[in-house]
Amino acid sequence: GCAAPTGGSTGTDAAGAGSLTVIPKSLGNKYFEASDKGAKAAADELGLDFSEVGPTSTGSADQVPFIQTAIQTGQKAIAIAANDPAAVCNDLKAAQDAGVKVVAFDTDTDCRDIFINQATVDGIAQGLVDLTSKHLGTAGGTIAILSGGANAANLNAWVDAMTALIEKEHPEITIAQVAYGEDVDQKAYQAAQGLMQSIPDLKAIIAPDTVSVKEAAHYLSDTPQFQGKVWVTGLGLPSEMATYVTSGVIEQFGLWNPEDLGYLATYAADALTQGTITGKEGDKFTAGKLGDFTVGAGGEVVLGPMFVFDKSNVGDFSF
Amino acid sequence: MNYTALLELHGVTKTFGAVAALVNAELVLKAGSIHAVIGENGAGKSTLVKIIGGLYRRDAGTFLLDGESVDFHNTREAKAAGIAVIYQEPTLFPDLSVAENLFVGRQPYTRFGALDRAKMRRETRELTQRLGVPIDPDREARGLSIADQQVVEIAKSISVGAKVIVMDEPTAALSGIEVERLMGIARQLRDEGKGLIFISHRFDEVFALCDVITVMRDGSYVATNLTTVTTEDEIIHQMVGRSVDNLYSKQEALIGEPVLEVEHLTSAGVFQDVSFTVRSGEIVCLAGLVGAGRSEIARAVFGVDPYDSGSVRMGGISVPRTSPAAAMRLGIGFVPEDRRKQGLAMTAGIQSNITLAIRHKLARFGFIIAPLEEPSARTWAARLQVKMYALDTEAQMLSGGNQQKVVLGKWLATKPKLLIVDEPTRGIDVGTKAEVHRLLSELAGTGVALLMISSELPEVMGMADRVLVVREGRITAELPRATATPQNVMYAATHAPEVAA
Amino acid sequence: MSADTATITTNAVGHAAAQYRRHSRTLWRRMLLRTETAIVLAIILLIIFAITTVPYFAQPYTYLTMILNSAPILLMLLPVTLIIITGDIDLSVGSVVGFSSAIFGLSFHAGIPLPLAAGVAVVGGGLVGLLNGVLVTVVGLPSLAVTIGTLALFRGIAVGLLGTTAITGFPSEVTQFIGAPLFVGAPAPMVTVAIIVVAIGFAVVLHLTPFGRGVFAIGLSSETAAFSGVRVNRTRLILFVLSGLVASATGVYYTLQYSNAIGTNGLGFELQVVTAIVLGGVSIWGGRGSILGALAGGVLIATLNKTLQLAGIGSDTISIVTGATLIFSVVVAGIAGFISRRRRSKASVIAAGVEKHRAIPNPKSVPSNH
Amino acid sequence: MSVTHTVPVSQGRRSFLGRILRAREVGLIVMIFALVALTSVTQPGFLFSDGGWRELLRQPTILILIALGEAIVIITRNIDLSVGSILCLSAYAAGSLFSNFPGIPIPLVILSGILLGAFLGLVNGLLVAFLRVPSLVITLGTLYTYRGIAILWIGPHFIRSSWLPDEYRSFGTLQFLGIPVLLIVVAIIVLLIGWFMTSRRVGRDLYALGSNPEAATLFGLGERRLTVTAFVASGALAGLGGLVYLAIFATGDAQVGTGYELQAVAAAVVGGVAIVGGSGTIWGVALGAFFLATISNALPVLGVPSLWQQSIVGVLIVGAILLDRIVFITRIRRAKRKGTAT
Ligand SMILES: Nc1ncnc2c1ncn2[C@@H]1O[C@H](COP(=O)(O)OP(=O)(O)OP(=O)(O)O)[C@@H](O)[C@H]1O
Ligand SMILES: Nc1ncnc2c1ncn2[C@@H]1O[C@H](COP(=O)(O)OP(=O)(O)OP(=O)(O)O)[C@@H](O)[C@H]1O
Ligand SMILES: [Mg+2]
Ligand SMILES: [Mg+2]
Repeated sequence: GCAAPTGGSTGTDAAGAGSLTVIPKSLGNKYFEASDKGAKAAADELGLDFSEVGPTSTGSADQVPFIQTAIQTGQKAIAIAANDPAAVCNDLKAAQDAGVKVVAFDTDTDCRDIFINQATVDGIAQGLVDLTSKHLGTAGGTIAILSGGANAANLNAWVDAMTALIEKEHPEITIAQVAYGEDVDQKAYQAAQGLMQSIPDLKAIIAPDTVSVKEAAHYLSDTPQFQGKVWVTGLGLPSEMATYVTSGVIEQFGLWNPEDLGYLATYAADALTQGTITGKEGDKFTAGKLGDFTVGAGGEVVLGPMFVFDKSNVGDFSF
Repeated sequence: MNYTALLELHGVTKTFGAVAALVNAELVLKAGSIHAVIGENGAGKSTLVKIIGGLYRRDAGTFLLDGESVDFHNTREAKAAGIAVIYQEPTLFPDLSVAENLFVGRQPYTRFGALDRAKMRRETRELTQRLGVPIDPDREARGLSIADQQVVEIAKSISVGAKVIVMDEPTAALSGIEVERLMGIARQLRDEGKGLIFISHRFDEVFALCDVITVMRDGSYVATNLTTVTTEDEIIHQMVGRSVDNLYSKQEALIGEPVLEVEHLTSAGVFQDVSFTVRSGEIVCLAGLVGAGRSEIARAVFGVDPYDSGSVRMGGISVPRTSPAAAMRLGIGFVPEDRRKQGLAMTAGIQSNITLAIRHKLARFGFIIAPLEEPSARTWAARLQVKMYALDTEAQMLSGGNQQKVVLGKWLATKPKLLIVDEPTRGIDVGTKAEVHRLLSELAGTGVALLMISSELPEVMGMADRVLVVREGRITAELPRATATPQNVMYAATHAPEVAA
Repeated sequence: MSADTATITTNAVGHAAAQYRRHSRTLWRRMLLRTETAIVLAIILLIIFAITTVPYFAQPYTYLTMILNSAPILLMLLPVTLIIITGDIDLSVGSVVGFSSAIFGLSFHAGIPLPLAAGVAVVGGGLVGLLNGVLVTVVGLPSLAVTIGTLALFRGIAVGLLGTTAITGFPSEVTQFIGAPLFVGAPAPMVTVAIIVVAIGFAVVLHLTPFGRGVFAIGLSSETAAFSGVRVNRTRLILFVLSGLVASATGVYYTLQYSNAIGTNGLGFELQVVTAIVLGGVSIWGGRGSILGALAGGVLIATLNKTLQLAGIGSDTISIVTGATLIFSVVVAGIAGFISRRRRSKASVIAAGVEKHRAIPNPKSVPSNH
Repeated sequence: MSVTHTVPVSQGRRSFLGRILRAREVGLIVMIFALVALTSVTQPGFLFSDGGWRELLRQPTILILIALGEAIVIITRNIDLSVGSILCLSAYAAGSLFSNFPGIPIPLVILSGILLGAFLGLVNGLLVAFLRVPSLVITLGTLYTYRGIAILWIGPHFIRSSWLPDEYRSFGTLQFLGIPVLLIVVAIIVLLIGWFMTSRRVGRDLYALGSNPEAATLFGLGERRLTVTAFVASGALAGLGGLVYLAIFATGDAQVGTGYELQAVAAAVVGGVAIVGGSGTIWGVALGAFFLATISNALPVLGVPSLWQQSIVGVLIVGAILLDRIVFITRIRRAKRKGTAT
């Protein structure tokens, strides 16, 4: 599915309808494969020359060569989900200097024209905390957060926002620990195990990344003793979570449609290259089937509120 | 034919690329006999052995076993045909037990399909006992003395029921008693009707043990002689093409000031209270049995091994402990006993080997460039008449004797004031041996002090100005040249010190 | 003193000396039939191919970014090459980059001036190199095992120290200077100078000094080296410290280049470094290899990456190509050896005597330094 | 890599040597018990709860399997860096068999996974044995190549737990007399391989080859056949590891098993396999792998902050090798002193 060699053609008719390179955090990542699928669909609708390239690992500078390539091959736009926003900044700046429009999606960076945010940081934090507090009720209790990579900027932002929110609005809830599953199934599984076993009276785990929430659910479904005691929610892919939701181990989790995220990023990139928008607050553009969007403060476009999945709808999604 | 030889080789040729290791080799081995193959270093003896053992395949010629033509593709086929080879380097597996080494590849199984360790242990004990050297079957082969390793190899060949047993320089690393023991075993095997091929550079052994002697030169067959009717001179003549008149060309040298002074050197469990002096122009020999600790003393003096107490001085200056570099700066050179592991980098060229010990001296402003090092390498290779093709020939391509010359060259190039030579002629042919002796003697003539370790009594007698006999880590006798007879030396080497004072 | 060995008489010295050739193979064979030449040739051919078939490859920007991207590997492989030549290995270099990045970032964050912070990080790298060295030489543990352990340890310390914080905000004059071309339009960035200087330094040390002779000797046979006055353990210890120093300097460079100190900087670099070195013909068993070869190995991988990236090919294929190149390089050498062994054994006998000592590769050259 | 292992001349008899070897394994067992005890005292649930007990026993199975294969290869004086990539390919292959051929017999899938691993190991083995190139180089190459193939092949897909038949998924949690069936299976494999390596000719030949390759050639042990055997075994065990991974995690993408190669080497070394080949026991390796896996299992339970866990793993790996070495040296010293006294 990845690495369609677009070489020669990309270069030669880059001057045409427009060209877009999408750089996900890494190849082979389910979430980004879904967003790339949406991006590809949008590019087809728009007649853009589309390529999706990226590293196989998530090292901080691993995406840099692909930005350089995009600059050189005269791409009109880059849509990137940065592993390390700071590390790619210099090269993104160089891209902007070379006239390439830069769209950040999933994770923001300082060096971009526009940021396609799946949901606002506060929106996500609010959504996850609301799900949890509703479950815990007024009694509250001890919870833990199981995040992904310790350096993932977007995850850290969400974790911070959730912490702040809980401190401010939910004195009945205490966060015992923030653990990291490092995007690796086995580590996330062990981390979930660690949290459930080491924190007495643990009431809930919020896992704001797809690997962590899946493995937390997985551990829970393997371990009946914690079922009904520890409540797990987070941001997960419905295709991965379906089993646990149907079996009742998990009640609710949130996400947006990653395909829509890619789709929107592509329309935004096109609008930028067409000159329809410049990325300043108040700019408006239409993103195909998703409808109209307005650029918000700080050049941010928000896809929409977090979508909550449960037994009733989890089977309806393919990503 | 009603009488066929056990093994016959005719016109056997083997080339390695452009190297002709064997040109026209002949060998006829009869059952119940011990057949010596001798020749200069590089004459092709080991190559012949490897063909017999199935390690190499001959390029041309006939190879008959029991009158049948054979062509082994690997050592297993040769073994199956009843040929056992004991190579120049013992080839045990250090991590396996002695018993396992004896049975590698043909371990017996119990009814349950597991190794029958009890049987292996039993048979190993029986075999080694029969050879007169009981070895614990369960100990690791690592750390066995060379002699014991040799015994294990022989036990291995007996236990597979080999009818042809080939020994490539089995005695090179053994001392008198061990050689005697080995010869006893060999005779026993011969009397059992086996055919033995025995390779050695030591004439006394060959004449004492063998029935027939085949001589080779430059890869070709020269002659086969019956031991009873030939003489040492005749054999040497056949080997070298001329006669070697003086094997120990001891020159008179002016013995001067003490160069090396060793006092009360002790290393717990290895040697105790060793004191001696070596003067300029003097050749001092450390004699004794293998395992007496002579090499350890030498290594401690040079600084490769640590010692617990005592002192070493060179020309009055104290030599720091465990620093060969410092010892070299003070003028000590050391030709170690194991040239393959300690003397040479086998896969490096001759030039790099010769210049390794003088790399600091070769440097100009701290840098070495090839043109600077070539002359030293060339000069020393030529002085010692190393048989080689080019200066970058890998050391492992040379025959044993030539390797030894390279090691000597490497240390002579450092222009030492004291040269320690540990078994300098081990595995070296007569011609070269005389050459090495002449060289050492000349070196002494120029005022170099020499500390020599040798397990060959004639060499000790022939070369030493003074003999120090070492027994179980102590110097038990100091014999000036005049009184150092083989009897005296052997007595001191085998008896408690109070007798030999 | 009296040991004037020149007075030893030997028959026909001049004659015999003249008989020895300097080299057993002709000049062109020696020059052409070696890994370094093959790799350099491969780089040239690849560049020619890429220039003619891959759009935009000819631009200076290509080379500028190629060097920038591979600079950390090219720097780190220099001391590791020496370590591999002694027969050891250092797998902890990637983690040392992360470690130094953490120290550097935290020092800078604490308000220490940039150069001083860099100094602190480099010294820290030297110390962790020393730790590796001590475990390997003084304690006598196998370097592979030790550095697999410290690979986890140093990375763990880096990640632990920095946690979720990423320290950014390094002065932009510095970060921009590092990525800038040598002069306007130059196909090489500033760091090229550093790479060249450090590489020449290591090449001179390895190939032209007594110390370098010792390094090779240790790899060929550490016992023989010890018996020849090489301070084996001291040399190995020095190399591990050097490796720590260079890796941590690389960590500082890397942090500045990407203006970000995080604990995962340099993750996985160790295998890239080893790959480049081995591709460059340095024997993993020790005793053989050159700085030129190792650098060329690194450059070949960088060029391959650049070509494939510009051709729009993703990392999945690039990783297959990298692996295949590595296997191919040794397989070709293996097959060449096999063929020449076959061919030579069929060739006619030239002559006995001196001629017969022509060197041929030993068919069973099992690593001798175990 | 040369390791100047100056193994002191052992004076002794089997009992002495045996004691050293046993000390290694006893040491590991003690360390494992200490770790488990420490963790259970702080968090009784680590041992005394269904989930804790099960994870304690089943988590290490994957690492044990690949470490066994790695150990066999290291014993022959080689190294296999491609095990992680092989594990990934095998896990995904099995997963996609289940998804593409619903109702396919489970044993057939297991066999296919093992065979795929064995085949990839065979490629390694043939390259190493016939071209006489260092295994580190070849398997470093196949580490990249196999991983690249995995990413190219698997791409956006991942194994969904719904692909797997329930029977297969239940393997992961199934228990027999309170012991995870996975562990029982792996223990049987450990016993079989251990028995094979100590009590069958080929096993001993593998040790012999690593102990002295030159002698093995002279001896006609068939080094090529043995080398290939070792790599095939390693590949097959990595393949099996992939299947166990699938049973435990019921998921898998192109990044599964990344970095396992170094863990496997570490486990083998901690378990007492000399990196220069020729020595080490299968029991030791199994314990070494169990120890390492238990560390990463126990640290989160102990409540060690995620971010500091890796450095503790590093300290423990280095510490285990160091401790082992110190024990070895002091024992040799003591024995030597005894030897000189008499
Ligand atoms: N594998 C090889 N490759 C190239 N040359 C070889 C090889 N084996 C032997 N030779 C050469 O063949 C010749 C014969 O060597 P061989 O080892 O048979 O001599 P030798 O009679 O056993 O000598 P020594 O008494 O020193 O052991 C030597 O010149 C040697 O360099
Ligand atoms: N390579 C070796 N492997 C195992 N044991 C050895 C080895 N070399 C020597 N030994 C043993 O070490 C002890 C001391 O040997 P050392 O070499 O000091 O004796 P030596 O008197 O110098 O004899 P040599 O005549 O061999 O030089 C002996 O028991 C000997 O068998
Ligand atoms: Mg020979
Ligand atoms: Mg000795």
